[in-house]
Amino acid sequence: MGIDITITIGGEAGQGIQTVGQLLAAVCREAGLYVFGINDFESRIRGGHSFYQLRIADHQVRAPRHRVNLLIAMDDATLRLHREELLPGGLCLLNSADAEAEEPVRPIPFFKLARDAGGDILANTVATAAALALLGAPGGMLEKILHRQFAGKSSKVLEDNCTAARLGRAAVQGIDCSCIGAWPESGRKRMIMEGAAALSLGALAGDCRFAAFYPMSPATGIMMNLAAWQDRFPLVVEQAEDEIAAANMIIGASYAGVRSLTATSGGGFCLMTEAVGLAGISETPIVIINAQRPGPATGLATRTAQADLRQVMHAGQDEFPRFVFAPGSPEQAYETTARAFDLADTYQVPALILVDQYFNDSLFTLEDALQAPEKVSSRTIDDASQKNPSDYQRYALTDSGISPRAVPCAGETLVMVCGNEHKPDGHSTESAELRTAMVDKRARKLRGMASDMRPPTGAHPEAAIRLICWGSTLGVVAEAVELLRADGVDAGYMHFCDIWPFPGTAAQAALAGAERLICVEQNSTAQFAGLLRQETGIAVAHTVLKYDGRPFYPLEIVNAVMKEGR
Amino acid sequence: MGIDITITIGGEAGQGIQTVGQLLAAVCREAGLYVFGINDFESRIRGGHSFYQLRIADHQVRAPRHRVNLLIAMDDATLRLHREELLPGGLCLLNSADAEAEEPVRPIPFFKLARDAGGDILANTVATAAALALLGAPGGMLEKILHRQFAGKSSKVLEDNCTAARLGRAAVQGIDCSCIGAWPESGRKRMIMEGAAALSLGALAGDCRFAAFYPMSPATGIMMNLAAWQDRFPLVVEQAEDEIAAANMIIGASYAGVRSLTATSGGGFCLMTEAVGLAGISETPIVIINAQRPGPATGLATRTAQADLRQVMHAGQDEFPRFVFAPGSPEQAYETTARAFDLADTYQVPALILVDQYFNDSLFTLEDALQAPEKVSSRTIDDASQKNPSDYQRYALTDSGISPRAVPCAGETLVMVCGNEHKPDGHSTESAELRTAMVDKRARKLRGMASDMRPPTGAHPEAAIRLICWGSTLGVVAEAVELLRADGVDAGYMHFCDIWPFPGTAAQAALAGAERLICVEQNSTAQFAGLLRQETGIAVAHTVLKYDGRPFYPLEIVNAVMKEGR
Amino acid sequence: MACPKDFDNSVENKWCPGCGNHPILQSIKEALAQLGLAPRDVLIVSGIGQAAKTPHYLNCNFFHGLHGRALPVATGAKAANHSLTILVNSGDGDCYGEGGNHFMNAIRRNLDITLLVHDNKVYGLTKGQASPTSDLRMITRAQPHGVILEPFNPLAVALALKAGFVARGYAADTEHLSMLIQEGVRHRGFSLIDILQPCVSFNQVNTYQWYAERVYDLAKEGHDTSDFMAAMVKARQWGDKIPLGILYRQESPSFTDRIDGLKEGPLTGRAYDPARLHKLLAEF
Amino acid sequence: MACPKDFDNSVENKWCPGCGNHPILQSIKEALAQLGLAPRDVLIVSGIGQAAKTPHYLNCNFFHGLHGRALPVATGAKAANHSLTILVNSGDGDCYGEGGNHFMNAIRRNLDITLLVHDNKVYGLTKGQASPTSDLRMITRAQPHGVILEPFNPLAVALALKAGFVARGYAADTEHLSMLIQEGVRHRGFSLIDILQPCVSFNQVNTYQWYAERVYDLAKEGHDTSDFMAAMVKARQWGDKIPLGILYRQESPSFTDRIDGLKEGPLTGRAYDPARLHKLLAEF
Ligand SMILES: Cc1ncc(C[n+]2csc(CCOP(=O)(O)OP(=O)(O)O)c2C)c(N)n1
Ligand SMILES: Cc1ncc(C[n+]2csc(CCOP(=O)(O)OP(=O)(O)O)c2C)c(N)n1
Ligand code: SF4
Ligand code: SF4
Ligand SMILES: [Mg+2]
Ligand SMILES: [Mg+2]
Repeated sequence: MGIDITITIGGEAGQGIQTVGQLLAAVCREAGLYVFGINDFESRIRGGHSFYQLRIADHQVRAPRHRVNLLIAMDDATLRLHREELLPGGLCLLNSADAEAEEPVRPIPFFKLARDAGGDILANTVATAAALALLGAPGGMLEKILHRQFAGKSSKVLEDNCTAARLGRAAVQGIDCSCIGAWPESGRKRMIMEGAAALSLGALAGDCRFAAFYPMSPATGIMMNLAAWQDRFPLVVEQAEDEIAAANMIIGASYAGVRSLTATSGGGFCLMTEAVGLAGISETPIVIINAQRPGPATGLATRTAQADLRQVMHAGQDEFPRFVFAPGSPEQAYETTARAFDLADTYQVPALILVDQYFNDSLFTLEDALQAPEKVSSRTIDDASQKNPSDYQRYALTDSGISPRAVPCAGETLVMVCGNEHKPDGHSTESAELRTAMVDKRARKLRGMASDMRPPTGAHPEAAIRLICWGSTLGVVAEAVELLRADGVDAGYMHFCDIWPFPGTAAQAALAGAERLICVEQNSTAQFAGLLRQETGIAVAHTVLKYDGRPFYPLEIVNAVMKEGR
Repeated sequence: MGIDITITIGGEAGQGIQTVGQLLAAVCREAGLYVFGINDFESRIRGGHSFYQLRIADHQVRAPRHRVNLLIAMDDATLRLHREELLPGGLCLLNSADAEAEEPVRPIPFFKLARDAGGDILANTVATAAALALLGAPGGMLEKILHRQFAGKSSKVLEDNCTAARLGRAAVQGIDCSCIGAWPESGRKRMIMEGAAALSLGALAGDCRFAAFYPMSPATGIMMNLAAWQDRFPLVVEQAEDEIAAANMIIGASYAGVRSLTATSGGGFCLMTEAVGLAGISETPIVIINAQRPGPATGLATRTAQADLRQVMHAGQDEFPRFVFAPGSPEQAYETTARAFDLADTYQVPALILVDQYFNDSLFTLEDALQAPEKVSSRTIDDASQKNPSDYQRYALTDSGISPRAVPCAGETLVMVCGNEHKPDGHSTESAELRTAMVDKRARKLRGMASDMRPPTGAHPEAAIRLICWGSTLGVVAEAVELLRADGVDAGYMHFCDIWPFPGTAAQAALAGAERLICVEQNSTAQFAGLLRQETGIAVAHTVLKYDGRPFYPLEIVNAVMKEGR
Repeated sequence: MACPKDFDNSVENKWCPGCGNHPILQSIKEALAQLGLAPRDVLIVSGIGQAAKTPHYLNCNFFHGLHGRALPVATGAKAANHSLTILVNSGDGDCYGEGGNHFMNAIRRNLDITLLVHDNKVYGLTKGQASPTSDLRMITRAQPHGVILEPFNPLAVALALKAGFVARGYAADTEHLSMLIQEGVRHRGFSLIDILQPCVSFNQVNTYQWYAERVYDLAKEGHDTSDFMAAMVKARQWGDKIPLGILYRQESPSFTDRIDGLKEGPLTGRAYDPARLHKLLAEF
Repeated sequence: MACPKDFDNSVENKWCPGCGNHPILQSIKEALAQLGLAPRDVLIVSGIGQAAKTPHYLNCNFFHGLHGRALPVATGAKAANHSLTILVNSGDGDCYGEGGNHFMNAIRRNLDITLLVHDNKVYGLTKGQASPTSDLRMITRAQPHGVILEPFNPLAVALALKAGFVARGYAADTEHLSMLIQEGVRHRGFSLIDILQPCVSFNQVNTYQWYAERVYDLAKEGHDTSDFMAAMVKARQWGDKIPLGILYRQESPSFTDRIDGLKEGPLTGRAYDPARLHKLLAEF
């Protein structure tokens, strides 16, 4: 299999654990290697325990590993908590001033060396350099990255970092660790990004111009990206007073004519649900990303879950068409987010995207570079596209259920929009007939929407055992399937990104003929399995569920499947 | 069938249409007759069109009728809008100064007579007296009611009303309308009440002591009742600044030791969903009534719907046990509300009750008087019930999933409650093991909860065609079934009041052996049918759906069943 | 020349006869005409309540949203297209109750809109519960023992939040109210006009008669609209004497003025440019 | 005699070293002990944020609820049992941002609790976005061009809402802060103590140093705490000089004092009586 090694860096919050992971990843990228990183941290700013796991390979990898080759322990707790994970032959570099330690622990005084180089803050660079040296990375690569990174800063900062790198490298000289045999000679440099970045970029690819948000982990990253890019795009990012405001702001912006986004987590989404209904009845396109975390209420604020599926499907009183997507890879997230803007605009409905902490905070290598769409066209009309703008009816009853949408104050067309049940002209009504007509008109959109839904995708579609998954577990399930097959199990999987309108016929086709269906979900009640049964009558035989706030490891799924699910 | 006649009184908002209905009902009650009244009004205070339909019978009636015997039109619009409903031989009293009108319209100058008696406001009394005279009601009954009603007011008010009654009666003298043959000689006086009152009384029967609310139709009535009764019970009713506050206030009150309630409609419920999750994870018992109306967003503010079932089932991020009830009669509402408080307290979970505008604003006669429970016992513990109060653990892991609940500041027991995932002692945790343990502990309650769920109830359980319904449609479906059977159709029905935890086994048993299952719902997507399929695999053959904001009439259901549903 | 009638439409008015909303509606039409605005130039955003029905009775663009949430909708619309002239019609419950948080934050943003609060000191549409501005001890069906919460003072709170245009109008004085609305729309930044509005159906305390005996025009008293403390004193005056007019006025850059990215013009007028995204993608 | 140590527990403290929350915690313990309260006597309600973690580090009853919603929980608890001594620990985001509407209404209710706002002028737990009280132009990752919203002035708004106890403390002055907390708890009615709290991780503007150069004690200046306008002037003072202490103080009946039904005692102590319900049912 060539190169496939895993490093875990652990320590306290505030020690820059993440930075080590990112620096290592940047070097690997430079060398043409693939990486996959996960980010585990507590709901605090300093202290406690956090870790970053980076998997490095010469082929695409999209799942964390439960065993590691190299453990970099910035504190004793890390060694204690992760020692078990070390593979035979694995090594642990432990921050320690002691000269000796028991195999496989090698004491390295990271912080002392950092201070020698200029300060505690350089411990990250020391550790990164030490790790790279152990991995046999060609010299100078880290320096190249550091040069790039500190381009804007004072030369002292760069110099200190280079010193730190040198000290780190020196500290591990003589330690043997040949987990990566030969580094590729500068391979193709592929994009690396976190899930959150893929979503933010996807929003721009969907021509998002206004984003409002209220900070909430794990959604905040998406918005911080967009905030940073405001200078470079026609884009305004506004921090709202609360989630209710955020959701209503994007409705206002969309009504006025620009594509708009908000992102939050389940608790914030609760506060947005009334506005989702407003978007539904007023037929205002909006996109909302719900980055899931364990609940209920505050739950585990910095951890992962897939337990808001039914919440987003049924958020808001009464019924109206909406889209629900759950991408499973950065490529899918980028494309799906852009598509969500487009589909929301086409059908004038809310589009809801489900991701989670695991996805948002994980680092991926992309095989192919993401492409900016050549053109993004809005679907609004103006005076010129109408015979008589003064006859404009915002909610004209049409066969498709879609009424041409104009923007206010752009001409003679008066755009009258209403969250009460309304007549075609936008004025409220008490009429039973019009009410039924408007519900039916809105519901008619579902036909078109359903035709735009993509079927589930997967591997080994004819396999006897078929794993079903949705959202962020794609990579883990795919790897689990390969492991199962390597063990001689005839397994395959189907992953659902497009969830609502439910691609029922496609699901039935994809799942037909299986001997055993197993639903893999990060929740405790198998929500997707319930939806599948509700929509198709298909009852899955087993479920593999995890709801402790940590991501799945492929082997957990393998083991559960071997035990016939639970 | 004896007596079974229907009167509709129509006019503008502000003309006291409802008062006529209520006065008529009070007289009928006095005479030992049964009534059923529905209340149709627009979202405005004056003008427009509203009507009250009162059905009067010598047997229990629980459904509106699509045809009426007597129409009292306080304005021309009423005649125009309701003329079609008149049964052959039916009569319309129209407010008019003209002497003549075409059959079956009889002009009566209601407002002129009212002014003769003392003022426009007396038109209600004039109309009531006229109607009663036409119905052949024994003289003096209205006066008796008026005496009771104006007991506290000045004698002038009573006198004027009596004059108005006299003038009303005189105005219809000679008009023949023999719809009620002989009035019973003072039969048993049965309770009459609106659905909202049954819920409010049920809350008191559940020992509710604190209620917080933000006004929202059609839930406001429940709270207005409780507000009025504050003097008579240990009860505080507080109007909150918004629904978020209302929901969190009742959580605070419940934590501090009293049973608490809020009531709202779907839009307000949206704003409460985060708090529902807080109740879930903090294991604080609360009761929330969602009185449904058509949405999404503001929808039709004063009309009826059953479209929030999935919303309340999935409100709040992540998963936690909750109860969902949907009573179908005032008896059931009274008992279920009291039970909801008790079950919420027992299992320390939120209990959600679904009613709707149709139910809340309709007037029912009760066969048997509601009884106050002799005793209501709280399930909290105190210092005395513990060996060592200082070892108290709010979230002790137990087999039943229920941890003994103490109240704060009542002794040495410190009660530490947390909306983050927590340890048994109530302090927050990041532990994967504890997280799983707590999710499982909460989920274990579902076993007990499920055992407390009551099976669906119905009539003709062996029938070939079985109608399925839930919530407020009980009476209408029951009558539709009788009409079908009278037509020789072998129909029966099953009504679900206890909806979650879903009584799956009971449902399967109740629906087994039917040739055709038909789900009757006031929404556009057959939400209950979806839930049924999800939970049992049972797919209904047909659905009868209505979502124009108006209640079902039995004949609509009969016709739809005859056409094999839709 | 624009004329108030341009804003008429044929929608049936659902307010009670005698309601203070009728003259407010008239004042709005007059102010818009006086400002030379045509229906196509005007966007009205409203929440839910009797007050919030206003845009239905005006021929113009409108967004009639959720109870309490008009201001965030207006914020989003303004951010998308800051060339819009936006008025918000809200009620005392809508704006100071359910929407209280947005009220504070629209002021903090100095959002360039004109907020008209039809302040009838009661929840009209839901049939007469106390509102945040109800006088102490007012009896309603929801407050049978009388209101026990201290009334919300919108003018004092707006001042405390540094609002730049704080005014009070009276429904029955349409000429004065029309003047206030014009000044509010002209003011660059957030303008609050709290409008005393008799509700003939549910408020038997603050009636036309009650107001007639109490209101007076600040302008006629030589009130200095640039003096914060004087404004605060007037904002706190209630009871025997109730001041009308502009309490405080002070311009400063508005929300959209302060957003660097909007200097190039409204977002609605900009174009998607693949080159920009291409460049950003290349950095990953 | 009660002692601050009674409130210690063994829970690991998750705040950053050097955080202003540590001395605030100490001040609370000291104040509670000085007031003669034991752990069993105290209920702390909190929302979500760094500040809201406070009750976990105190040995007492607590309810740690939702972001922004501590005050409604406290309102319900107080209504249920008005004999409770309730403190609320909240952050500037929790209380003035997400919870803005409840802040205003707890004041309007004159709810008899003591509200401690750990005002670090930043969203700490979510890693450093601007909060409602962030100074203008402060740069954060969410506000890369600097804050453009006018800072929320909690003291001025509380005064405008007629709060009866309005004070400002400073985390680093524990003795003074403990005194304020004691006075706040003793005050019958709503007490606001906004506490200037350095956040060493995310707020590089309002540091210990920055405050040390600016804060001064109002009491030493002979400030008259019964003079509303003087209080308003002090509430608006910010920048070179920042006043600490009690700005305004004026007792009036609290929320639960004003509810007639509570005169007989707390709801928690009352009993269900079938006779009452029986009588009511008989009226139908
Ligand atoms: C979320 C939500 N809660 C409650 C309501 C019910 N509601 C409609 S209007 C209104 C109050 C209106 O009062 P106000 O804003 O003062 O307007 P007015 O009718 O007095 O003009 C309420 C509570 C609603 N529509 N939505
Ligand atoms: C409904 C909801 N929205 C957002 C969050 C995320 N969140 C947690 S703490 C916090 C802000 C904390 O700021 P502040 O109240 O100032 O407290 P600090 O951490 O600064 O003490 C936010 C936005 C949440 N938990 N719930
Ligand atoms: S209820 Fe009051 S506010 Fe509403 S329309 Fe009637 S008078 Fe006006
Ligand atoms: S982030 Fe700031 S407020 Fe939070 S604990 Fe650290 S220093 Fe304190
Ligand atoms: Mg009002
Ligand atoms: Mg803060």
